[in-house]
Amino acid sequence: MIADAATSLDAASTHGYLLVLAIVVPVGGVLIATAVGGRTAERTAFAVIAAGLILGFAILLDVWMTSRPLAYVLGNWAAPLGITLRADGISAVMLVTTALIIAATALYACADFTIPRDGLEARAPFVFWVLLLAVWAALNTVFLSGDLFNLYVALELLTFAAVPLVALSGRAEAITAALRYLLFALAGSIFYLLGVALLYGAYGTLDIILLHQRIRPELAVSLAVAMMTAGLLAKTALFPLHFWLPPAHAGAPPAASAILSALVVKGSFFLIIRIWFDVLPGSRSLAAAQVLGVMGAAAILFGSIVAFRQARLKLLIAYSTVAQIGYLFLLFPLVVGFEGSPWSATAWTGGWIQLVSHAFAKAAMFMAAGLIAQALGHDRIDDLGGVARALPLTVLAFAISGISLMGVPPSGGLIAGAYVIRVMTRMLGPRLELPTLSVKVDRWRQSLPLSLAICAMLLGLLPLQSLELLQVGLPHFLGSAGR
Amino acid sequence: MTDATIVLSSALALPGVLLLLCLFPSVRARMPKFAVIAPVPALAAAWFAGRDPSIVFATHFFQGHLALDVAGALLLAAAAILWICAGLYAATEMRRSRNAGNFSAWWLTAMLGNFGVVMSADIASFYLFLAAGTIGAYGMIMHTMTPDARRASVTYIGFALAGEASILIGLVLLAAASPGHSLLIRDAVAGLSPSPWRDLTVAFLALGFGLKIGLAPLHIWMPLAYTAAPISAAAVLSGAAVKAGVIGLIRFMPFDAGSVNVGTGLAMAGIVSTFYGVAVGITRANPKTILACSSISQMGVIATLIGVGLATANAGVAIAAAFYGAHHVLVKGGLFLAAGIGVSDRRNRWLVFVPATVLAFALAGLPFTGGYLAKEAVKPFIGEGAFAIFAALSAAGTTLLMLFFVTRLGSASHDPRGTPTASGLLVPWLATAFFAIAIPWLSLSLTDAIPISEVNSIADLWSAIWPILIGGGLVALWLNQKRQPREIDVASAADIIRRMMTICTSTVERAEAILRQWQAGSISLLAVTTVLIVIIATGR
Amino acid sequence: MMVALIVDVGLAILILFVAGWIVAVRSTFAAVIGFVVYGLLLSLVWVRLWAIDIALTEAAIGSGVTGALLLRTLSRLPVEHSERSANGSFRFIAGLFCAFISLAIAMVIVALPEPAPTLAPEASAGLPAVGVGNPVTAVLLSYRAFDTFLEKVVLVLALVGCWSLAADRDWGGTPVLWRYSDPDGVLKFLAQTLPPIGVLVAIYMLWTGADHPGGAFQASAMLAAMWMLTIVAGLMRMPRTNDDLLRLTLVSGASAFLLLGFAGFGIVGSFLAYPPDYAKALIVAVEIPMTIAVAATLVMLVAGPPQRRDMS
Amino acid sequence: MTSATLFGLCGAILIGLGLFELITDPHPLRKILGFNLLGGGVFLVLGVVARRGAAAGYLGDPVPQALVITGIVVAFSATALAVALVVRLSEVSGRVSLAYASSEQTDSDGAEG
Amino acid sequence: MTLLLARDIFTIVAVTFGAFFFLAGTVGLIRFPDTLTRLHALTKADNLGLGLVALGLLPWADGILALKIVCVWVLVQFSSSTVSQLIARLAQQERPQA
Repeated sequence: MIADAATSLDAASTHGYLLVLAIVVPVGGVLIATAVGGRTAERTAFAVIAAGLILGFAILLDVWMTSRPLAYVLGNWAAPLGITLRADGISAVMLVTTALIIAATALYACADFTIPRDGLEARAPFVFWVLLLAVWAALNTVFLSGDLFNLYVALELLTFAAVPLVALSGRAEAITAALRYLLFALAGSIFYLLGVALLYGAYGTLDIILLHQRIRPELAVSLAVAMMTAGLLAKTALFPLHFWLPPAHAGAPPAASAILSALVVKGSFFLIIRIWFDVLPGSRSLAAAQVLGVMGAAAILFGSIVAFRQARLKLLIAYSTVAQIGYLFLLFPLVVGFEGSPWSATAWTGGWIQLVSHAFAKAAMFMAAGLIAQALGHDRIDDLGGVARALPLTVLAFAISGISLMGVPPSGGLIAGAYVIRVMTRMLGPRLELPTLSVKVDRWRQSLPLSLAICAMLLGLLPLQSLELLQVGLPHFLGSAGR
Repeated sequence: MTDATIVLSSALALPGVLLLLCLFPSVRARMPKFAVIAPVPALAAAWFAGRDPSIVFATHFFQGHLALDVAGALLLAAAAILWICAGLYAATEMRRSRNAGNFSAWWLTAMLGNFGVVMSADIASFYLFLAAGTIGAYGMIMHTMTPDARRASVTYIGFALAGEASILIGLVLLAAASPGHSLLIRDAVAGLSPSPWRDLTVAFLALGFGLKIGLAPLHIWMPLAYTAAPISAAAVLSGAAVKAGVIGLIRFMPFDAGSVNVGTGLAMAGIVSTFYGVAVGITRANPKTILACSSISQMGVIATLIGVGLATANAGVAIAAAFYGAHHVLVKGGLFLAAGIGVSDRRNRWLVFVPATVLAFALAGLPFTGGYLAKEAVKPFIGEGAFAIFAALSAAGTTLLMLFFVTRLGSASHDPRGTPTASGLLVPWLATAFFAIAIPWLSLSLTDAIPISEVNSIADLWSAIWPILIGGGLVALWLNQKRQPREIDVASAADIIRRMMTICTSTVERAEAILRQWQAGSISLLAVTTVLIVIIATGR
Repeated sequence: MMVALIVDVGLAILILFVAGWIVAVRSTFAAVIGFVVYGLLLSLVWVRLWAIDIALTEAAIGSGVTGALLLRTLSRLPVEHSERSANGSFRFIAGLFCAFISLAIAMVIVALPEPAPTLAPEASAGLPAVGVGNPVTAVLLSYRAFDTFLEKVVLVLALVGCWSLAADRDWGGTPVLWRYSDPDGVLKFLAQTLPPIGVLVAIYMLWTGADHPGGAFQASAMLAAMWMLTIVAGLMRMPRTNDDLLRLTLVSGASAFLLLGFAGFGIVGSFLAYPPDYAKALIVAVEIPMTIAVAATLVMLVAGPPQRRDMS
Repeated sequence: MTSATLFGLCGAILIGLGLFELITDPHPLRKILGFNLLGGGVFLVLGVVARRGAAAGYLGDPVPQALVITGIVVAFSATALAVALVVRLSEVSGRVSLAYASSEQTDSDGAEG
Repeated sequence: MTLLLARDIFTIVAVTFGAFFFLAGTVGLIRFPDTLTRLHALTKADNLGLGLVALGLLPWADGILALKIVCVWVLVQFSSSTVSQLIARLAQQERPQA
């Protein structure tokens, strides 16, 4: 962003209004769906999704073509007084990723959450569709906003949208999980808000670019960054702050789990990246980055082993999320450690590819697990024998996404993939008689997770050096290789 | 796209395509037959490369490179032939199995990994194929789902994970030191010498690959796995798949720069396991177990060879090791097939006995067999001075072990009602035996890259024969004293591993049970916050 | 000045005492009462910090509505709960960490830069363009209107989340506030007398908020209180949660913002920008539905998820 | 020592107290109270920042003041949602506790909060 | 002059008495045995205490402000009387023998 701070501060870019629309359209969807309810909720959702996909790709294209960040000054009140929306490379990528996954999830979910034709509004569908749009609006705000307090509101929006999704099933465990999630997330966001307050107290602005220009290494900044990072870590569920995640993600309906695991945790992670690489000046604390890296490594080891030992498929996937979150944080020591060298650019790109690929793969896994559970009436891993014959496409989707989780070389390889292998051997395992299917799962529904999984796989094969897009509008902390 | 590109990528493409076809149950059922032809392109590739050692194919396989040098071509050719023959054998063997389809899915995965490892020229794809090979092997070992098979597969995967981890660390260090972060193995290894972590890198890699080839004391998984796996699987695993470790050592050890410490260590481990294999083998009853122990011993020889080369910075050992390994591929694979057929069928017992005996002697280096050439090839490196004794003793030990194996082969199956052996089993075995003898000569005539002194003076012959005679004498003595060889106790060894694994996983789980509580989670939030505050505040 | 400082010290000590009491006291009911007191004292602090708007908001929402909500909850929870409180060593360690964090924050606060950075000049410079006299209102509804807009959405979401906890069969039913039936209608009398005055006060707050302390939140809190009073007294019925009018009311605040934003697109050429000459009119025009919407949301949030039993 | 700084320190202590309550008290409702204490402290810090920023004829910087108002409303929404969860939990499971009852994710200590 | 002095004295006296009633009310709230008597003490504090304080402040306030002060007092009267009614009935339901 610093590269052209001046321009993005003064005037909005020509297509800046796209950013507003990207946030406002889902919000409008939420309002309409809430106001009218009934079948309208579902219809609104799909209308919004169509529009949102177009917007996302439009923004991506603009950033790619101009290779300059988009900016929009809300209400003509420029920072520091007003709020500026900005889209740099990573925001654009995240926007598109989110749009795609939300769309796939919606298609997947309309079998579970369709509202009966008699139009009488039911609880679960109404809540799901409204909150799906709300999650989207919140995420887009997180990706686009350039103002720290506005980001706080966006975070809370995200939390309030995610927590009811966790509790949607209404079972006691789900509600307990949701309550834990809410309380912990609230603590996290209050930490973040404290950091915001201190930064404003020290520099009198909340705008990311202005902060980057004014900020100096001093006690206030250290404390603020520490509090914000810690709070966001709690929301991202990095080991050892992950305790709320597995029950919450495993207890939700599959469509909701896909959103939560693939996207929601990424929101707070994105914010950590913003703070570390956009707000902080060049001299980042390598020691702190290494601490994050160590926690990440611990998360990989821990999450993988616990996942390997799980008895239920959804819990296994949830724990693999814990492990995968660990991978994301390896980015910090690598990028900061190699700062200025080509390696840091590679690490940066690799980290983002890993993030996006994991988003697709994890969504696919939860969808596949949901189909399997729906078909078999259970998701006990030991009794999955022969399901490969019953639901070939679904199992294929699970396999591919599993490979793309473990196989993005040189990631943890078998260490991370042991649990995938275990599940696959069960699924392909010997079973003379076909498992009795309680529900018939039609083919196009199976193809949704498959397509997501294939996206994840292809992402894993992208060459690491070739993506300048991911570095559009970043401060020059990366090495020359990628630029 | 050059024809080289086509050949090399088709060598991987065909198994890959067949593997994808396995997704369709109808095709999967018939896959064992199709799987036979899967290695043919690989054989062609090896032929092309072997004919003119100067050319090196290179192609873009996604982001990876493929290449084939002479060493690779030797191993690839031998492996491909073994995969074909064993594939034929498997087609017959699996006729009775209820899920042959799954077996051949694993089979193809392992094959893909095996070929890929030999041909991949960059770190990323090498690691990918290594993992694929391990997964495939895991599946094949587990295939019968008997308790022993499960235990063996668990043990195998446990060790494999450890090996993978060590290799991965090594590879990451290697890539980090690589100039201009090129992922080509050649550049990375060449650029390793200035790196501060050179010995560390090499040590990690050597440890990992040493585990893959079952060096003592990292060998525990080997007898279990090969004993539990189906015959055809055991044949390809012990013959071809295990060579992934060999090729790894050949490719990744910096012979030009050399590394005295690691080299010495590797050689020591090699010597130990050379004799350990024999010592354990002659106490076992099950022919398959004996063969597995012989594999430990043979891999020990190769490890010694490479260790010496690494210690003395002698790049020549690479090709020698490949040659020795290529011979071992076919011999060991063939002997496993023989062990599978057994001599129960009186009519064609000699069809098993005689070739098996020949192969046994070949492994010990009997003149005019391929084994003789193999021994000759390694002689320049571990043939002089103190190593001469080692070579002789190892040959004697091999003889002892292999003759013992042949006797077990006879005694193992003295059931009066001998069922006639299906020709579907017999033909592959005979073919393998033939190639085992022929391939070394063939390859020698094809390429002059293999440094073998063209001498068959009496002295040389004698130096090759007397250890065999000693070995024969020893086996006579050994068989005279009537002590009952033990069945291998899979349980004991496997349970040690399993207990180790369960201990560590269950500790992790206990930790998780604590961390899952609100108290622990929230206190760790406070702790993380405090740590971050302190570090960032002091670090600035 | 000295006297003022002494008063402040006393106030600070009092607040800390109440807070400590909330933490220490055994009965949850007592803690909730303590929290209401805490809120009131906090609004005094806001007065001392010359933030009258915040003081009003804190007293109305932070203390008043939250207190009502918590008391309501207590009456719904089972009185006895077998909770073994956390063990001593854990409390000790946690206490140490908390103390450390407080200490760090205190150090930073003492070391905050002098002169303090401020946006007050910019804010006052912008006032003429906004047309209101109260800078806080200007920030809320013009400079940082986007925050306020999103925060309206947050309220709606909180309500949806709260409703989502109803049982499936209760969906679309009616939430239940207290119902108090009194024979000689004292409460009814109050509920008939007070609301007109309350609504008047609310309107006054809303109008004066443009130029003096006060504004939408305070007004909506007042409205909410009045509405609850009438409902509790049985003068009005709680609306059904699937009632169209209610739904429209709930989203009207955020929707008004949205429309205004697009109007800004059209007229001034920027989202959420006001045409300079009749900016104040627009702001008040947005505040009216916003106030009503927030009031309705507050009542609904206090009332909790819909139910179908009772139906008095 | 100005009164602004004084209340700032007061806010710092309130943050500590609220955090302590939020973490140590097993009863969910008390945790919610703790969260509100904590929030009050943070808002106080923000208010102190505002007060110190008095300029241009105003007795405080209006921007942080507006932030506090927004924050108070958000905190109230959070409280309402959390409280609704607690009530629902007690209706469904008859317990008011953060410990899991189900066999799947049972915490090793039953009544842990 | 004397008028001003008289106003000061009046205010001081009234506010002081108001404060005294508040004090007394609080003491009663703490010391009295049962709900009803406590209620009695409390209402005294509200009515007289607040009333006197408001009365004492009136002379200092000009028109609209004075009106506001009176409004405050009246509203408090309304609510406190109602609330004390309700509490009293509650107390009676709990202890019918009282």
